[in-house]
Amino acid sequence: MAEVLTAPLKTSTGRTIRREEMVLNMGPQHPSTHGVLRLELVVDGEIVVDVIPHIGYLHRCFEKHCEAMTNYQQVIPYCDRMDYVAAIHMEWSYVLAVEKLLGIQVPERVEYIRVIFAELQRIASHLIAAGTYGLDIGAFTPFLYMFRERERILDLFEMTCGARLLYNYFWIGGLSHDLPPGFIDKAKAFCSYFRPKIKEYNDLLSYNEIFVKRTANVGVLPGDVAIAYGATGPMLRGSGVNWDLRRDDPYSVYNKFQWEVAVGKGEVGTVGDCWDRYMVRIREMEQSITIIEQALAGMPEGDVASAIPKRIRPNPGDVYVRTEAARGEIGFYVVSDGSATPYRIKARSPSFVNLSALPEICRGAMIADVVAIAGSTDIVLGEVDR
Amino acid sequence: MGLLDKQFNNSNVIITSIDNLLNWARLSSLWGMQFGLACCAIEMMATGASHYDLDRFGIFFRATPRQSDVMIVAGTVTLKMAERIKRLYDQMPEPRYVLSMGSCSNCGGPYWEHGYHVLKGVDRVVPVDVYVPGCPPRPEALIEGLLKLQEKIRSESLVKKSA
Amino acid sequence: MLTDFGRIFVFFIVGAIFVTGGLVFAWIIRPSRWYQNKLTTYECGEVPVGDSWVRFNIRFYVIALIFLIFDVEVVFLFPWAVVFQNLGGFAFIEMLLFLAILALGYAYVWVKGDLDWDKPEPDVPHLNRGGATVIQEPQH
Amino acid sequence: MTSQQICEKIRERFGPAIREAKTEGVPNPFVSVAPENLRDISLFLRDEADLACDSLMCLSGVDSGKGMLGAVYHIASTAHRHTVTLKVQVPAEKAEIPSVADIWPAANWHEREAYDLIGITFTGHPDLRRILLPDDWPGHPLRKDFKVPEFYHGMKVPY
Repeated sequence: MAEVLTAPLKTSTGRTIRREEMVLNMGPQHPSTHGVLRLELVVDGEIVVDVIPHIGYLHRCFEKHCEAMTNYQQVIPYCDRMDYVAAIHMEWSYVLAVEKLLGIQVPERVEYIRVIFAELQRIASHLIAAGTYGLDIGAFTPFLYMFRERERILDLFEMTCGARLLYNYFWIGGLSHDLPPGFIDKAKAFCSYFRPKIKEYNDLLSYNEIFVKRTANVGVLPGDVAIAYGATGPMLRGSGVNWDLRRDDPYSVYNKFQWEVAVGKGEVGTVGDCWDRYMVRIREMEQSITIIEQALAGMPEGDVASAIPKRIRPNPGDVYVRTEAARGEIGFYVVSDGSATPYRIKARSPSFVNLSALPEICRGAMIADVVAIAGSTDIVLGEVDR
Repeated sequence: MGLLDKQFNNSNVIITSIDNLLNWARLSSLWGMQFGLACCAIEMMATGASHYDLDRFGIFFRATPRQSDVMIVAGTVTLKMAERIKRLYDQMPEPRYVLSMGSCSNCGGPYWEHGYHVLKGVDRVVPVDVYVPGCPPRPEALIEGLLKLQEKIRSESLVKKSA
Repeated sequence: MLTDFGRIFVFFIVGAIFVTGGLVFAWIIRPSRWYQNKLTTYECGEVPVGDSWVRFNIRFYVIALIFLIFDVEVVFLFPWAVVFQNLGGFAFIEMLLFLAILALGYAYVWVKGDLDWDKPEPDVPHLNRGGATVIQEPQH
Repeated sequence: MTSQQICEKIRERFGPAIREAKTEGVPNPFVSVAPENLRDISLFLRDEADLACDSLMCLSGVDSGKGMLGAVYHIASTAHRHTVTLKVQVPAEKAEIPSVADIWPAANWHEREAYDLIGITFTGHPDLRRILLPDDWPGHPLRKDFKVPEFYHGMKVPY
């Protein structure tokens, strides 16, 4: 039945009156939970007293599959399917971990192509995040505009590796295909086409009066709580912490490019509210464009498949590698026992950790705010449940 | 109460004209139930967006099972989610159809061998009308699956199936 | 021939027939196979916990009352608005007086603060962390 | 400070508690500690001024074979940008590790996942229950000797 709220109200004459709560399921089938997440809300009227997230509705046994594969290469398609919105970041982190275990150094051209595709994937993922966030708040048209741009990015991916969403394109030690002819000018055309579009989103959604009223000062996550909860990526940067793996723990060739990290500054509300997290993603798209342009300009020649080992049999040991995915820091802890099959692979997915901070932020908000906060954390359930 | 439904043994000109009207009305306004499970949901969203627009077929997504005709199972059905899918299917009003999108919901897909928590095919809990292969299927494949479903609806009738 | 009210009556009859006809036709045609599972309450695919007949906060009742007052006021405006040209100036003054009284009531409710919705101020999470919290801004 | 220096610092501060420390020739230098004083080492790592390891990157449960279960803690500091790895080994029958959920709130869900998939119970955890699998799931799947149940709630599990 409805539990009694612990702190009963007091009337002016001192008599305590009981407030009753209701348990409401924002369940697995809900338009605003971005997948099969169930938030059990304990609600007093409209005010959320407590949030109990239930996950596991998309637990696809990724780690058990890794132990059953016949070689390290076969795990890559499963990595794609973990975070299916930003699949290439998952591949990259896993491939980097195994390359570090094997001690392989990939040619320069592969690093440049990997940076280009990672940044293109970051833009596509942020477009989905911002588009569906507009849907959560009630604005339908930005969703259509942003998917129109995303289709152009998917055409670039499809040109190169044949797939729109789950690529299996980064292999251990190189890439599966080299760039097709005409890719570079198509990518340059996309960059110049996309840059003015970001200003269009800002006019359409970011500074829209209703959008600002719904997201400013809502779901405030201070910096130290974000660090303690292990939140990373736009969620951490939205809280004002200037932390980005591409610059602070540089991997691949990121230190060759000039760009700056977008950090939430609390322009419309306090630092760390939903609007900041959203705006960090929009600004990151601009930075990704500058990185792509610099990478396209400095692309060296070379063979992309030269360093791919024929037989992968790393000597016993373990390694933990983390990279900056669209949603945060994706880390792979790979343990090998010397055979061709991985002994244990643990994927530390950013959405899983960002989601653990959700109950902390939603306490005391209204039900409509819980929708806005859950949308701003931008979680993908394939990665949360693995 | 559906007095005329499945009451006749053989059809006549009135029944066939009502059938045509009914089937045309049902197939040209297939309201999909809005819930995506996994990667196929992103392709379903891309199909629903402006480039591969589903609205031109009269298909747009309703959030509740009470107002939807098609349940598009887009993604991997895990055992924990299977009970919910069965309950959602039960809560849909009649004439309801199920379109299983992606090889995960068709037969378990890439998780068929070691997926201890994955249901090997959604047809183990709900009757499926159309299977769309692919992992994830391209938006064109999903549209073709929906058109196949529309053809199937076109051939339905009030006449009792001569079982 | 038909008086004015006759015409309205015919209009009413045709409307009723049109609506009930559609409903009855659908009721005859549509399949109706309801069973226990279909009638369970829908709560995002979960079994609902507890029931919703709880005593909710008083402010919803206050807002509903205020809405009702001004809704009834608008209902009185409709017939007046249709014919107020040929009613002359006096009816216009009369209606203004009516509106003024209600505006006075509205001002009272506004000043007394019944209209502002007590939105909960966001309780920002903080770390109740014992020991020395050593959090420096990361140097770059 | 590099990971090796941190391992040295831990070794000299908690001498007897260190079961094994490997700092050279390994991509991630680690220190294997006894479960009893895992909490003191964690508090030391977090509250020491020049260590300031304030964020737990990843906690993975590992079935290390030969009847031993392990938990591997990858800890990082956002202020000084260094990382350190702690390992704990416990026998499989009595897999008890003290919980660090109150030191790093990020560990809360990681520990629940390690309990759910591997079966390590973390003593002192606020609410230790299964996080990914349904509550009535038989067994812990990531153990090497896990048998897939034939049926679950009437649904056939194997293909």
